[in-house]
Parts: sequence; C-alpha cells; structure tokens
Amino acid sequence: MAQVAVKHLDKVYQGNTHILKDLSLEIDSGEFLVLLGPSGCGKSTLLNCIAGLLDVEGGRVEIDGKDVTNSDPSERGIAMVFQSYALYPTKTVYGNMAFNLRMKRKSKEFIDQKVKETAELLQISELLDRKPATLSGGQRQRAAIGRALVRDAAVCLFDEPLSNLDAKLRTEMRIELKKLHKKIKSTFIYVTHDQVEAMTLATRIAVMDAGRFSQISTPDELYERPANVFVARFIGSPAMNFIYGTISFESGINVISHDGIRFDISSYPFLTKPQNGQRVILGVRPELFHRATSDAKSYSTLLNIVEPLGANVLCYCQLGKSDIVASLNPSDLAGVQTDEELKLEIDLSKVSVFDEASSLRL
Amino acid sequence: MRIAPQIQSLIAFPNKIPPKNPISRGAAFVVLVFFALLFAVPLYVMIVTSLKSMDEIRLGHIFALPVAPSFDAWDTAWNKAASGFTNTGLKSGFWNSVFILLPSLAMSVSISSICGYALACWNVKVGNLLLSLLLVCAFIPFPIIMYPLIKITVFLKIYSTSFGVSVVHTILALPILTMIFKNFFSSIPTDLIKAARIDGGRFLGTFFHVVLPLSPNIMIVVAIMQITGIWNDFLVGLTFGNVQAFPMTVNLNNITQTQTGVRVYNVYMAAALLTAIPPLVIYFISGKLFIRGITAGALKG
Amino acid sequence: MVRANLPAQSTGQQSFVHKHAATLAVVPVLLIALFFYFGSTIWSVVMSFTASKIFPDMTFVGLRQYARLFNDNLWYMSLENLALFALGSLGSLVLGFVLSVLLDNNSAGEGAFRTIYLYPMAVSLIITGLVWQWLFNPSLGLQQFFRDLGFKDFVFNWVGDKNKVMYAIILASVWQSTGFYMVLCSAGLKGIDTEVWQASRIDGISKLRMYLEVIIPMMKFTFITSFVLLSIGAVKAYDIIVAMTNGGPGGHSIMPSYYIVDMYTNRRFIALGAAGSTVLLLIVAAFFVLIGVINYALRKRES
Amino acid sequence: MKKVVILGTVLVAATAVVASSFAQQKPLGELVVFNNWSSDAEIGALNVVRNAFQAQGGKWTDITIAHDTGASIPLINMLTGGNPPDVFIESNAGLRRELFKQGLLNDFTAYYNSLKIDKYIPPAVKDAMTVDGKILSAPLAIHIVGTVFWNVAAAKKAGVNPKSWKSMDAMFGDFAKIRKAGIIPLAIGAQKWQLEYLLGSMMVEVSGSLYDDICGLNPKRASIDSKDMRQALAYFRRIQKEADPGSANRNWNDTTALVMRGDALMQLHGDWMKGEFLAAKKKLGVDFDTMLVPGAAGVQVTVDEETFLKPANETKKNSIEALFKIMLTKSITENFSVIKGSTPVRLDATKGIDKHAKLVLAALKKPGFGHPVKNITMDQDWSGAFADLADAFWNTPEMTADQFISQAQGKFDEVFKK
Repeated sequence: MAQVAVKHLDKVYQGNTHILKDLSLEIDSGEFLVLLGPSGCGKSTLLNCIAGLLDVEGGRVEIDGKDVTNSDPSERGIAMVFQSYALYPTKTVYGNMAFNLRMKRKSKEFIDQKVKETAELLQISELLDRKPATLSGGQRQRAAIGRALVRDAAVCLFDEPLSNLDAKLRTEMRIELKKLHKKIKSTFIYVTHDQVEAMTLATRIAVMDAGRFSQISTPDELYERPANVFVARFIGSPAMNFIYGTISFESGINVISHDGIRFDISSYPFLTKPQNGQRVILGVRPELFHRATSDAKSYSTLLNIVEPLGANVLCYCQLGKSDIVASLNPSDLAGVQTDEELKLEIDLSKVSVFDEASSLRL
Repeated sequence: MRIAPQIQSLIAFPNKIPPKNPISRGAAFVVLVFFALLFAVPLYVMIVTSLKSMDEIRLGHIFALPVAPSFDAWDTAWNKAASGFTNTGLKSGFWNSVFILLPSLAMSVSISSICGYALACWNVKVGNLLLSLLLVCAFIPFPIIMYPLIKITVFLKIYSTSFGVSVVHTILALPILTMIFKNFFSSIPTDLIKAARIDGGRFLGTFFHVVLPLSPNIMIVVAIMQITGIWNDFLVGLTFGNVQAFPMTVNLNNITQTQTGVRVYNVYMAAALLTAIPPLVIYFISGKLFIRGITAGALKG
Repeated sequence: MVRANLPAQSTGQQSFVHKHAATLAVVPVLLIALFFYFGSTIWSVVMSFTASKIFPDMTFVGLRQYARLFNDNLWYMSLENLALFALGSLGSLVLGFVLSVLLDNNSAGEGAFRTIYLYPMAVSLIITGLVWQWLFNPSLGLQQFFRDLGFKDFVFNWVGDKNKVMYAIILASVWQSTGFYMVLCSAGLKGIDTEVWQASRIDGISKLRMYLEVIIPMMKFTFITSFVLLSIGAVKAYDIIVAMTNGGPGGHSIMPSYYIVDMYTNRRFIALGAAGSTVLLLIVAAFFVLIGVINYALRKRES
Repeated sequence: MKKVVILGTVLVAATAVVASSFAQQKPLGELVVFNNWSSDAEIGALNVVRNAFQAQGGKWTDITIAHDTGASIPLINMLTGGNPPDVFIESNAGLRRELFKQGLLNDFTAYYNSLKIDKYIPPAVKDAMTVDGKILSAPLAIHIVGTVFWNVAAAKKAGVNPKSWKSMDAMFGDFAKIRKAGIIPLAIGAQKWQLEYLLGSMMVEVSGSLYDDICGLNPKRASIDSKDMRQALAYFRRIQKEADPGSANRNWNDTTALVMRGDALMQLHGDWMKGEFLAAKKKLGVDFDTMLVPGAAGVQVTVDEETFLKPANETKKNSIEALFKIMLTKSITENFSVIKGSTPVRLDATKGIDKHAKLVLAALKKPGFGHPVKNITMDQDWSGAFADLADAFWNTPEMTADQFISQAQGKFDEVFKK
C-alpha cells in the first residue's frame, strides 16, 4: 500500500504570492488524512499539487517511494473526487466510471465487471444508465466516488466532496465514507474546511494556515492538545474560550487574568517552563466548565444568554471582563435565570496554555 | 458553484414571460406579419422572375405570378450561362464553392476550436498575449492585408487554387473563431478538465471526450456562420481564385455583369437562386439550432 | 473556484508533444496572427510610403501618397459614405431589437417569423445587391409596379439618384442582416432573469417603461457587440457595392474598401491602395479604442 | 482506363502531327489563353482564332475572367507568381512595358517584319502593338469609340436625318424636334467608364491633338487649360443636360435596348453596340444606321490585343508565332470581325464586312484620324484620375469647366510629380 510524501513543497502563484511554503508531510498507507483549514489556506492547492494538476516551484511529491513530481496526473496511481463532482454531463454514470479504464485500454469485460462491482459497493447499480443531470445531489456524489474507486487507485483524493450536500445527507455520506475507507483500505487524502468532518473521518488531521501546517496529529490530540492558538480556535464548536493573563509563580503556578482572576494551573503539563510574569493565553474548552458544587473553587459569572441544544446547553456568560461560553448539562442550570449569577468551576487539568507572543502551546 | 449557462441550457430552456392583454398582442402580431411580408418580398420576386419569360418580365409586373412558368432560365443559368468558351453555366462554380468550403470549414473550425480550448482550459504561457493579438487581428480591415496575402499565396504556390482560397478563408476566420471558442470553453467547469486529466485524458483526449460533447451549440453556430460566410464570399474568391477556382458567387457576378444584349433578368434570378440554395437549405434545416445556439449564449462576450 | 491553472507543460517522463500539447495547439494561430496579420499590415504600411504602382517598388516618397489620398474627393466621399453606412446599418440593430421584443411577446407562429426574418442572412451580398438592384430598376421594378397601380409620379429610382443611392445600399444591407441582430437581441432578452419581469408586474410598471428603463440598459453589452459587428461590416462593405452600383453614380456610393480594392486592381496603384488601407486601419483603431474604453468603463461600473 | 487515356493521347498527337503537316512544318503545342471576354459575339469571334490554331495542331486551353471583376489582379499574379498563361488579353502599354522589363514577354518585332504585312496594318493598330519600338502583342479586333447608331424608324418618326448633321451644334439643334415626337434624343448610359469614353469622344471631336496631348503616351499639362478642352467640356455638359433621368448607372446594353425599341433615337458610344443590334436581329442600314460623331476631327481606336509570354521552349515559340500569324491573317480577321461586329485589323480585309466596318477602315486610312484609345496609351494613374473627374463633372451639374481644369491640373501634378 502506498505512502504519500510531500517534501519541502513550494507553490507560487503569479510570480510572487506564496501559496505553499516549504511543506513536508508523510502519509502512511491506509491512512485517512484530512487537510483542514479555512478557505484560502492552500489546502486545495496542496491536494492539486499531489494530484499533479498544478506544477510546483520547489520540492517533490513521492507516491509509493517514487518521485512523481513531474508525472502526469494519470500516471500517479491516484483517484480524485471533486467538490463539484465534475461528472461528465454527456456521459452516463456508467460512462463516467468507465472513462478512465477505457483510457487505459482495458478490456470491455474487465471494465464491465469493475464498474458493476464498484456500483454495487456504492449501491448505485440502478443508476448506471442515467445521465448526471437526472441524478440527485447524493446520487451524483456516489457516482463521483464510484468514478474514483473503480480504478483501484492506491491513493484517493477528495476535494471538499460533501460541501454541496445538505446537512442530513452530509452526515450520512460521512459515515459511508468512513465505512468505505475501512473496507477498501486505500490511502485517503481529504480536503475540508469543516472541522466536524475532519474530526469524525480522519485518522490524522493536518491543519493548515496560510500555506503552512499548523499541526499534524490525530483528532484527539488536536482537540485536547492544540499546538497553537490558531488550531485551538479552529477546532471545536463552540470555539475554545480564551482568557488573557500573566503567569504567576505565587503559591504554585497560576494564571492571573488581566482583570485579576486567578486560575491555578499547577497540574498543567508544561512543554516548556514558563516564566514568572510571562504573558499567556489560557484556553478553556466550553465543556470544561461545570456548575460549581462548592464555593471554594468556584468562579462567579453573569449568565447572559442560554442556548439549549438538547443534550447540553450553551451558556454565554461574563467571567470578569471576558465573555465565555460554557457547555453544561441541562440539569446544571436548575434554578438559575438569565442575568443572574452562575457559579462555575473549571477542570483546570485539561486547559491549554499558550504564549501570547508566539501563540504556541506552553 | 456556478454551472455555465450554456451547459445548463442543455438541460433546460429559459421560460417565457406569460402573455398579457390581447390588444397589444394583436398589434404585435400585425407588425410581425408586416415585416415578414417585407422580408419575404425579395425572395418571392426572385422566384417568380426566374420562372417568367423575358417578354413577360418587360411588362413590369414584378409581383405577378408567371403566366407560363418555365424552368428554362434555370437550365440556362446552371448549364449554359456564364463566361468561357464552354459556357458551363454555374455548375463549375458550384463545385469550386464546395471544394473551397469543405477544407476551409474543416481547417478553420478545428484549428480555432483547439486553440480556443487550449487558451480557455489550459494555462498557456503566451495565452494572454495571443488573446490581445487576436482581438487586434479581428479588427484589421481585410483590404490592408489583401495585397500582401496575395503575394504570400503566390509564393506558397497556392494562389489561384481552390485550396489557396480555403487557406485564406481559414486565416481570415481564425481570430474571431478562436475568441468565440475561447469564450465558450471558459464556461466549462475547471473540475471537469481536472477530472479528465486524472482519468488519463491527455490534451486531445480530453478535448474529444469531454469538451466536444459539451459543445454542440457552439459548433452548430460556428459551422453555420462559416458555411454561409464562405459560400457567400465574393471578394476572397475573386482575388485568390481564378477560373478554375472561382466560387459560385464570382460566376454569378460574371453572369450578371457581363451578359450582353437585353439583360436577362430571369436567368440572373435563377442564377442567384441557384447560388443561394445551398446556404438556404442548410439554414432551413439547421436555422432553429442556430437560433437556439445563439440564444443559449454561444456568442457571448 | 480557481480558474484553470493547469500546467501547460511539465518536465519529466512524458513525450515532448504530450508535455507541450496546449502550447503547440496555440502556435499555428500565433504564427498566423504574427505573420499573416501583423506582417501583412506592416508590409502595407511600408508600401504606402513608396511609389509602387503595378509592382512593389521600394522608392520611398514619404507622405506623398497620403497627400494624394486626401486631395481626392472620392476618398472623402468614401469616408462620408462609410459613416453614413455605419449609421444606417444601425437600422438592422434597431429593427432587429424591435422584432425580437415583439417575438418575445408573441408566441403565435414564432418559429415561422424567425425563419422569415433570418433567411436573408443565408443569402450572399452579391445576390442581395442583385435582387435589390432589380427591385430598384426604374422601368421594371417597384417604381413601375406602383405606377401601374395608378401612382403616375411615383419615383423609386434610388440606385440612379446620387443623393439616394447610399440609402438603397443601406436598405439592402439592412434587409440582409436584420435577422442576425434579431437573434442576438433575442439571446440578450432570454438572458434577462424572469424575476425582473415578475418584479415589474408586482410594481405595476408598464412593459414599455420596462423596456426603456430596465431592459435596454441591461442589454448594453449585446448592443456593444452588435455595434462592433456592424462597424466591421461597414468597413468591409464591398460585395454589395459591386453588385448594386460599382460606386456610381458619380462615385456617390463608393466606400473605402471599394476604393482600396479598386486601387489595387483596376488602377494598379499599390501605394495608394496601401495608403488608403493604412488610413482605414487608423480609423478602425481609433474607433475600437473608443469602444474598448466605453466597454471597460461600463464593465467596471458593473462590478 | 489508363489504356484509353494513352490511346487518346496518341490519337490527339497523331491528329496534331497530320494537321500540322498540312499547315506548317513546325509542330505546335498547348497554349493557355487568359481571356476576359464572355459575350456570345466575343466568344464566337475568338473561336475563329481558336479553330484556326487547333486546325494547325495546336492545343488551346482557356482561363476566363470576365470584365470589370478585378481581372488584372489574377493576371498579374499569375504572371509574376508562377502558373502564368501563355497568351493573355492585355492592351495596356504601361503594363506591357513593365512586364517586358521583367523579361516576361516575347518580342515579335523580327517575326512581324518577316511577315511583310506592314502596309496593310492601320497606323493606329501598329501604334497600339508597339511599346518602346518593340512589337509585343497581336491585334484581334478594332473598335472605334465615337460612333453614333440610330434607329431609322425613330428618325423617320421624329422627322430628322442624322446624316445631315455636320456638327454637334446641328445635332443639338434638332433635339427639341425629336423630343416633341416623344423620343429621347440621345440615350446615355451614365456609368463611369462610359462617361470616360464619352468625354474622350468629345475631345477627339474637337481636336485630335488635344486627345493625344491629354490621353497619349506623353501628356502635356498645358493642353488641359485650352480652348479645345473647354469646347469638349461644353459638349459633354450639353449632353449631360440632355440626358434622360434614367441614365444614371445604366448599362450600355440597356441603353442600346432603348434605341432598338425606339424609345430613344440614338446612342453615342463604342461601335460594339452593333453586336447588340445584330443579336436582336436588326439590320444595319435598314433598322438602324451608323455614322461617326458629327463633325468629328478623329476617333478613339480600341485595339483588343493578345500579349504573349516569353516561350519556354521551341514548341511554345512555334505555337505563339503561329497564333500571332493567324491573328494577322486576312481571312481570319475578316471572319473574326464579322462575328464580333468589330472592324478587321487589316486595311485590305474587306471581304464580307459591313457598311460600318467599311466606314471605319476608310476613316482609319486618313492620316492622324485614328488615335489609340486612352486605355492603351494613357498612364493608368492619370487615366483613373481623369476618369474620376469626368464622372464627377457629369454628376455635379454646378461644376464649371474652370473647376474641372484646375482640378485636372492638380491631378496631373500629383501623378507626374517626380
């Protein structure tokens, strides 16, 4: 199985705009790697470079240990699913799926068998004779995936394949994709700006920001231990709360927020030793807040708005001068009205601490 | 994601506005009929005149139906009239026109469509430069390049051959056709081209398998424009052909400009109709497609 | 969506032709543009400064041919006629637009109407000229027809009247090209969102007002395209002159193309023909720079 | 198939050998003939020459481009660019001079002298054949411009006798009378080239030397502003004022038809009009009659000439010389003229020719009466400019002779500026 490697890749547009800057990434065979980032960060460009649809100005792309930097897309042993599906409107689903194999001059029988097999796998056998224009969005999506899978490519590239579907279909297709990956065990490289998709699908996520990787790690790691403020802010919904303050070594290690609230982070596993008085950002995920059971460790907040989501409830509160959002158990809110005080405690062992200057995790 | 209107139109045709009050509709209809009659008059006059005898024509009733319709004038125009000892009529010109039309149609459409496709769907280094050059070329008046072109075709030994006339037609058509094709192909989603590349379609493979099947409208529009344009051309055929390669229009002009004695208007009209028949037939067969093609945006921009 | 940025070439294992296919595809057109168009244009411009008559002759005489040209009343007449013809042939656009609007509002027999309006486009200008010359024939054509009907003083001999001969030519060419502009306008009308019409009905705006104040402005790019095509047609006008008048009477229907071709052929005076075509090129260039600026300004305001 | 072709070739070759052995010892080959004639009379006449040539074993291949459709461009480019015809109709001395300078044309001077026919050739014809002292072409036919054909019945109806007119003024004097009879006195086809000939006729009417001074090989600027020129312009203007409203842009043959039908009394034009009368089965001297322009001091002579490319080999040389000789043969030029309605190119060719051709031959015998028409002699640039002016003068009734003269002087300076 394939291993995809990108080494010191540079992509420059129109002479001077750097889209990709010295990117390196290794993808193991069978991985489901998601390239995640806001629009314009270069993730689609990177995917196109891996596919060979774009020339690169520096660095190399290897697939299966072979340098394919200058190879034609069709010679790289890859398949690709596009955001717009890019189904050939004049060909039937069958024709779309068979096109690549025909170009490779495979026998009719082989093509027929392959297409039917793949169609069965994707449950689109009954759609094979139809033109793309007559299909629904989900069906087109399947056909597009079918076109990619039919060729047994070791590497499948997905360019935001679900973003044109409605919310419900997107969830369904997400699960199907995951199942599919499990079944065929190809290497998937998947571009999305939707962090939920990334979290649910990926075995590993590469978060990109302005043409660089911010962090490459498993979804859990990314969520629990974001490497910088960008990743911390980007991953998770609602987003992580940030409280600006300074480190104080007075009685353990504390963060003193600018409005004087003290957070004891003595149990925090520092990567680098902080200094007294260092300006930091304290990152607290909304679910780390709980209704205070005792006054001792509690923080007093003012409850502004409540957003019940069913399983949990989002509370927009004011902690000192910071606006925070806490995700609480509905039962935790018993007896509290908006515009009243809500006492919260924080699971400070799981917070993140970033250096304000470099925005890197401490 | 914006789907090109041209491609959309393969699927659906824009709906019409619902009709309104009958009075203005009636008035519109009357005006339309009036202009239709006006437009039809010359064709009608040509047909009836070609079927009359000269004696009848001299009576001056141009709208009257022929008393004794006769195809003699047609026979004369096709077989006997025109210049030269053999008096071969229009028929030699007909074949010249065919031999001029076919190669130039094939050359101009193939070269310009592939070039337009390269400019629209591929990142060609000199692409923008070429596009501005073509824009300028499209506006260069023919007379300014006529004389040098004659010299060039003479030098290339294709002057006064039907192939030479075809080449000149091709050259004259390339700038505008390339721009038309470029504009059209630009509306094809990039992803389709990318998908084709991943599927192993190379430059031409992608063109034939993916791009061409999406382009029946533009192809029909361009083909009709070229067929009628080349068939009806006079000046290029006159300056670059000779009697072996004169298109039908030049023969027609020879007949009408040089016949002596009483001007035989019936023969002229028959000759004119004979010359007009091929493009008219093509137009009557495919005019609907032409209208639909343009309406679907084949000639935008 | 990033617009087509596929590499035209890449290096490596592929064959040269495959790698450079897209570039190779544009090379013929590029060469033709450079060699045939620009080369020829330069040749003509150079010739206009020489004394060439029957054969090219490299004796340079400065601006003498231009002085000749602008001392020639016929050349002025041809320029006047060019302007008149260009203005007059706007008639095809106006009529084409009116017909397309009427057709848009009238579905009865739409196909038949379109067919009738468009068929002259399939007819060559030589034939157009011939048939209109015939209709204008004073003793056998329309004039005689109306006189026979009892209008004894009816005069319709435009081809023989130096003050009206251009109108005869314009009439014939409008007849020939109106259908095409009708189709272009129909395309423009179809491109207008139907919601605009629905909105106008809710706002209670009359159709006429809509056309004048909303639809026509919305179709300005269709009009500009048409205008450009009409101008090219005016600059090219040759066939119809040959077929109808050969420039007569008294040069009152001469047009620049005819003047130039006549210099090249019958007068065998290459340098003067080249000077004429150079001036024509400059006129066209000035005109299209103007159109280009207007177009650019409109599009900029649009976006 | 191939066998048939070979057999056919052998047969043709054999016939050619046999035929040529009768007529001439030297074998003849193929000649490609570029020709811009297309009317029945023209083609019929040319066939006389063709048949004679073929009877001698030559092969004749046509390239035909009709008049007035830019014929010279194809011709010049065929000559300079390869694939040229061996023989082509071209009367313009300037073009022949240029082509000869480029080494493209055959010089017939010696051959012509060897034929010893000089005394039979009218001076105007020999002038037309000669460029810079060399004979470069062979004449086919003569037409004169400045002849009047009239409808005999119409003259009778109007009560006039055209032959009695001794001057233009006498002619104009009868116009009122003719009009009274409901007849257009003088039918004119006011197209540019016809007007050009008409003004030429008026110039030669006034003075032969005026015509040569303006339209000859060596034009003189001083003659533009002369009493004679003003007189010619006055006649020209008078005719314009007398022209019927339908004359503008009218074809010459439509104009002839007016005379044939008796709608008009007469036409003043080139004598190729005769062919039109004959084609309509009218009889010369019965239905229509002919004379020179009243009081004419001379006539313009058009000579249709074939020019020959320098031969590439002996066979071609023999062929073009044979053709050259055929054209100047008495019986051929007689037959040719009868069919075309033109005048023979030899003074002794009188057999079967009609009253009008006799009139012309008699006139051409008079020294200094025939003048090669401006198409042959006049610098083309000057000729074109002069024609533009004639056209403008006709079509601008308010234009005076003074304006014409000063503009012509301006054009003259432009054209001949060194």
